[in-house]
Amino acid sequence: MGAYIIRRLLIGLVVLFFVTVILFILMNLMPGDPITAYIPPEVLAQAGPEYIEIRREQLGLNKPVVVRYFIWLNELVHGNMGYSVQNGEPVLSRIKERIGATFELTGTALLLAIIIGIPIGIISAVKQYSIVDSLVTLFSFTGVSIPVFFLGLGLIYVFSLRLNLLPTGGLATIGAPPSLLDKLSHLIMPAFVLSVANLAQFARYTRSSILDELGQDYVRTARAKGVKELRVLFYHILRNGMIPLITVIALQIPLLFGGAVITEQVFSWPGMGRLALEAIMQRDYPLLMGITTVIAILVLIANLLADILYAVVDPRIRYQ
Amino acid sequence: MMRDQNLLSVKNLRTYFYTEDGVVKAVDGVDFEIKKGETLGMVGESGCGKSVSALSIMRLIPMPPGRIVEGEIYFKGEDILKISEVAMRKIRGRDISMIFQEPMTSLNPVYTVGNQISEAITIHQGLNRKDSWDKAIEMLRQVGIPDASKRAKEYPHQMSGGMRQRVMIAMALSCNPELLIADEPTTSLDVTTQAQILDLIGKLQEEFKLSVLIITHNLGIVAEVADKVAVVYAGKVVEYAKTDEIFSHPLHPYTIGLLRSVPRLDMKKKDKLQTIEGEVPDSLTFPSGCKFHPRCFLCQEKCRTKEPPLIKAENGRLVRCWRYNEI
Amino acid sequence: MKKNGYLIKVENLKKYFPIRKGVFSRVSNYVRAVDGISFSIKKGETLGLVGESGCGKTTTGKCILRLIEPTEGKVIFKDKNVGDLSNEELHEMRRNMQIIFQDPYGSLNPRMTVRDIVGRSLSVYNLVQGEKQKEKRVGELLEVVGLKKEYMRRYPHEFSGGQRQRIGIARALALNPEFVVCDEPVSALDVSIQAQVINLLKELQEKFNLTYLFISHDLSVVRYISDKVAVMYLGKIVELANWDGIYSSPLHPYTQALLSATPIPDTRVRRERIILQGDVPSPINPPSGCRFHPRCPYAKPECSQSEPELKDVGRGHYVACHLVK
Amino acid sequence: MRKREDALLKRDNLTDAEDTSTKLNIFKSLKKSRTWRRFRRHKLALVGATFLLVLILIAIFAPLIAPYDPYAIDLSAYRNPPSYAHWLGTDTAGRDVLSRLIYASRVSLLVGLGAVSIYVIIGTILGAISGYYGGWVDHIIMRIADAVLCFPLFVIILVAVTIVGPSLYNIILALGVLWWPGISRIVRGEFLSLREREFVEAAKATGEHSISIIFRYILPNVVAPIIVAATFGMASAILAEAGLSFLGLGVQPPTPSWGNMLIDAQSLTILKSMPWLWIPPGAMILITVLSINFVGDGLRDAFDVRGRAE
Repeated sequence: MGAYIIRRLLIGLVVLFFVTVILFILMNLMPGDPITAYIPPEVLAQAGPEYIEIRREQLGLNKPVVVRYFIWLNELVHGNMGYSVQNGEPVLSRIKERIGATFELTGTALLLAIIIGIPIGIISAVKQYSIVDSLVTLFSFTGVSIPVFFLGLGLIYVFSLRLNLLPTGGLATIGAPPSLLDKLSHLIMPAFVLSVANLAQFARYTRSSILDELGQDYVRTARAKGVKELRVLFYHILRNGMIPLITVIALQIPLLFGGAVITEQVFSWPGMGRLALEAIMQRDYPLLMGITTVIAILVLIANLLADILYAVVDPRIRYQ
Repeated sequence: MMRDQNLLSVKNLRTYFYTEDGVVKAVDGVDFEIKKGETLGMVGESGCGKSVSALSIMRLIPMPPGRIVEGEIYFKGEDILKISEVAMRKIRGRDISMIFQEPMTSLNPVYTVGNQISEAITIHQGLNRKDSWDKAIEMLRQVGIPDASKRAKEYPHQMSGGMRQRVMIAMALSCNPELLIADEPTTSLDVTTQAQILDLIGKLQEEFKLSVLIITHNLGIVAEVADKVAVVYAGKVVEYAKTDEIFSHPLHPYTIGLLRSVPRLDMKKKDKLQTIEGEVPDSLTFPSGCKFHPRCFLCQEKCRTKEPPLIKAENGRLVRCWRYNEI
Repeated sequence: MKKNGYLIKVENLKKYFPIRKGVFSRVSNYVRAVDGISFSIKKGETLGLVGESGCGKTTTGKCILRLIEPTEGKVIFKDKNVGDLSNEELHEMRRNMQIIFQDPYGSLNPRMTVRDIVGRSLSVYNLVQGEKQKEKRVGELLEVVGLKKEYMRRYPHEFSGGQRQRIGIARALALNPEFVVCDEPVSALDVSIQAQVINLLKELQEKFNLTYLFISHDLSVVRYISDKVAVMYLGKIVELANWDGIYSSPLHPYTQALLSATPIPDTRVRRERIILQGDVPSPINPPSGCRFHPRCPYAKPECSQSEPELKDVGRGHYVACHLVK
Repeated sequence: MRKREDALLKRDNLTDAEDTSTKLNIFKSLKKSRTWRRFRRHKLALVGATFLLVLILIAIFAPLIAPYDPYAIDLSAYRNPPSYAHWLGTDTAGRDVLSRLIYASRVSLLVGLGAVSIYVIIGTILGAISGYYGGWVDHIIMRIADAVLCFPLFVIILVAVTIVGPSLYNIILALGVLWWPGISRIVRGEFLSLREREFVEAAKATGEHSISIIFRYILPNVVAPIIVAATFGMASAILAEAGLSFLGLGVQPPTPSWGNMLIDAQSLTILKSMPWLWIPPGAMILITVLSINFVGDGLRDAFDVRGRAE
């Protein structure tokens, strides 16, 4: 198993290399002078053109592309993602301010998708061709087909504007004393909206995975031993059926961040997604770059964790 | 009267599958009996319904699309098609056990083999975890797995095909069943491993006083292990007799054809293989009348239109052919 | 036909498949699938290659056609070393060497009609001018293997296993080869269909003067169709003799065990059965000395130390065993 | 490893398991050509296909069907509720909502077809090379694919669109160029298993060359999963365009797109009191995407495309 994990780690590093290459290319495609990414704007504003030229030379920005790439990479490794054009703050600190809210939202959404999606997938598979199954199938198709913003607007329309039950957006009620209930009431709608597509995916995937396992020979063996149907399902089938689901969940994480951009916009949720939109509106390229980098690295870490979890659950990998 | 001698008797079993292409009459009239300690060999080609018969006895036919539409299966005098699912579950693994063709896929890949054997013991004998684990190791030893206490902790993918089939046998016999159903138990194994497994089943059969239903397409295996043989063609038993009689004096044209078309080790160079013309029929489009008539060298008008019943021939032998006594 | 009388001669053929392991997928070891085998086949003869799964018999067949590149050794076909051929020469050579596969379902392309499956090679080698001529030839080929020529417009899924195998044979015959590797051609077929295909192969051999390498795990089938039989165990030939020698006087303990383990469908034949102990060892780390020694009932100390040579014991009977003098 | 690859494939190409009984031998003989019959049995797919057909006709004949010019500004008809004259009311600039809705179908279909055609070609070629040749070529292509998949596609498209500037064709191009990893994985997986099949060896033995084997022998066997994946991909592309346009980074007004018709609904007053401005375009996106997904599901059943190799 050790070799397996190290192997996955190395593959992760290779992928990371390509990730940075893609980012670097994007970086260079972006309009504007790359020097702005390395020097704080206030310094930039005061310095004369000679100083900038000197710094440019010092930073090696007039060197060949390959050298520039390594300079950029070196800065990145040291946490320098450049400086926000908007207010001159380092990109990293701007992201730090917002990342908590995004984690809160995406984490809750992922959790909702798992704890609701997987059980309904199981039920749907066990009751194949029943009314419940048809409903789940219909629901999951709708779930993957509905635009996030339309669902969000619809929920705001119903629950906030018509029924007056939930707030239309934000992290918490401004001015009110912080309470868990208030927080939850703000979180529930955006988290649900963000989770719907994943929830539907997980339900469909679980259903098909369980149905696949139901037809396997070992299930027949278990039944031939006299194992009760419930135990066949929860002891024999579930463990096998869930193994591929780990990968599926890990692969949904990037989509989750993507969905967060729209969800945060609809619900005025002050997370990284909205930050990204602000960056676009203001043409704040260093910031946009930083956000993309952080998300890509997070996704990479999630994939690695999934790979390790995989080995823990599946003896065929553990004893390779 | 019959009940006393027969551990299992299957009467007019019919199992159909209702598919989008039509009704597949996988088993369409299968009758046989197994006495205590006896071995019955069920021979037939792919799709003839032999595996479905076995699964019907275990009541493990996936429903839908399958359904046992007719027939009786008496096990120790009781029709097990009529008992509840709960009662049937107690019979499975305890009174009737089954082993399958693919020992790799038939074992759960994510649990150790010891774990899978002790599961059956826990269910039927109510032993605690440790005792059933010890019993599982004892069973592994009995089926000839060296270093049993260590190998019990291994996963199926760490074992060879022959070892896996031994694990399946250990699992099947762990609760002292009276009947073992072996569905092509050696088909996926090599010849020398096949010999080991058949030898093992034979030894354990004496030790455990087992009755065995062995399903195979290999006439050689039947000749070596079975006391009686049921030849199945297109969902029906076409001939049923003692093994010696089948091989020395086959009555049904299909049995005759099969025996003549198999190359044998003890053949002379000049001997020519005779063939059964035509194809194995598709279970959706069975021919009319006798199902074998399009390939039969004895076929007459009557065979084309009217299906023969299972006719009683001499020595209590049964044969499904209008013209068996003309051979 | 040639000066030595052999159509094909295999010398010290080896195929090692690398096993990649560890962090960097380094080659840590090799599967010694075929480990130095030699044999030759005369024109018009059939050599049966028999052994259990994993003994390297299929790999041997594919190495001869260079569908797999051999690691070492020579395959001399019509006085040319197949291993030395350039791509163009190999292309020409393949007109004369064909293969019939085991799996009648996997060996035919499900998206091609029978006409294309059988006729493609005719177009590749420009053996026919135009569609009309091609269809005529495909029709002839189908009739040769016992199928109706109208079938050429159909797709593989419309046929039964036995019919598909006939299509596979027609494809192999399309180029008029001299030599055909039959890789377990009947083992996936129903018992009653096997005999049809075996008889067809025999008929075609006589009709076209074909030379076969017949690979099978089933001794009964091999015995029926072969002039000579080679028994393989763990990548080596342990015994080679004419069809009768192998059966009437097997010399190698493995051959004896294999024979006794093969069931005969007749209750009147009673034999002493030899039950071998244990499993076939892994070809990754084959046992030292004679590869069969850990399972051999007659093993002596020398068997684990030195590897026996395949030696002639007279009348074209070869055996690799220290106990046979 | 095998299982992981399967899982990846399956995610890209969700499959329903067949009846458990497919394991039984007797069903092996039943694999007849029944693609069309199976598709017809899938009621939802038929409904979806019908809807899409109607939508395509509407898009083609939009000028004949739309009651008004979708660009005609009528300030006297400012945000009018539905009426006999304007069935779906008018928008902030007094334009007829129904006419804009009809014209917007062109955008969605164009994005769906355009983006998918581009990435199917890229993905198929890369996947085929990767799967057939294997080795280091495969490693590099797959690692790049992994890297692309690390980015939330939506975010990276946002970045791309900001660089090249938002427009219909840039969106199609961005989606098309960035979305190939999914399909190349599917194609690679199929090639990996098909190249080991005996019919490919047989083709080699009968003298076929690599190019011929790839295109003549293997590719036709991969068409079905590609079509299925492309159908689902079309649905995602339409959703992505709608999202971008909703954020103002997609198709730019005054060109109508279902996504940008919803921009105004971000104001709570419009959301609350003028549902005719946002429900119809939202519903159109939902119904269209749903229909395509149903058709995709129907095709998958019909072609019997399975994620897991047997």
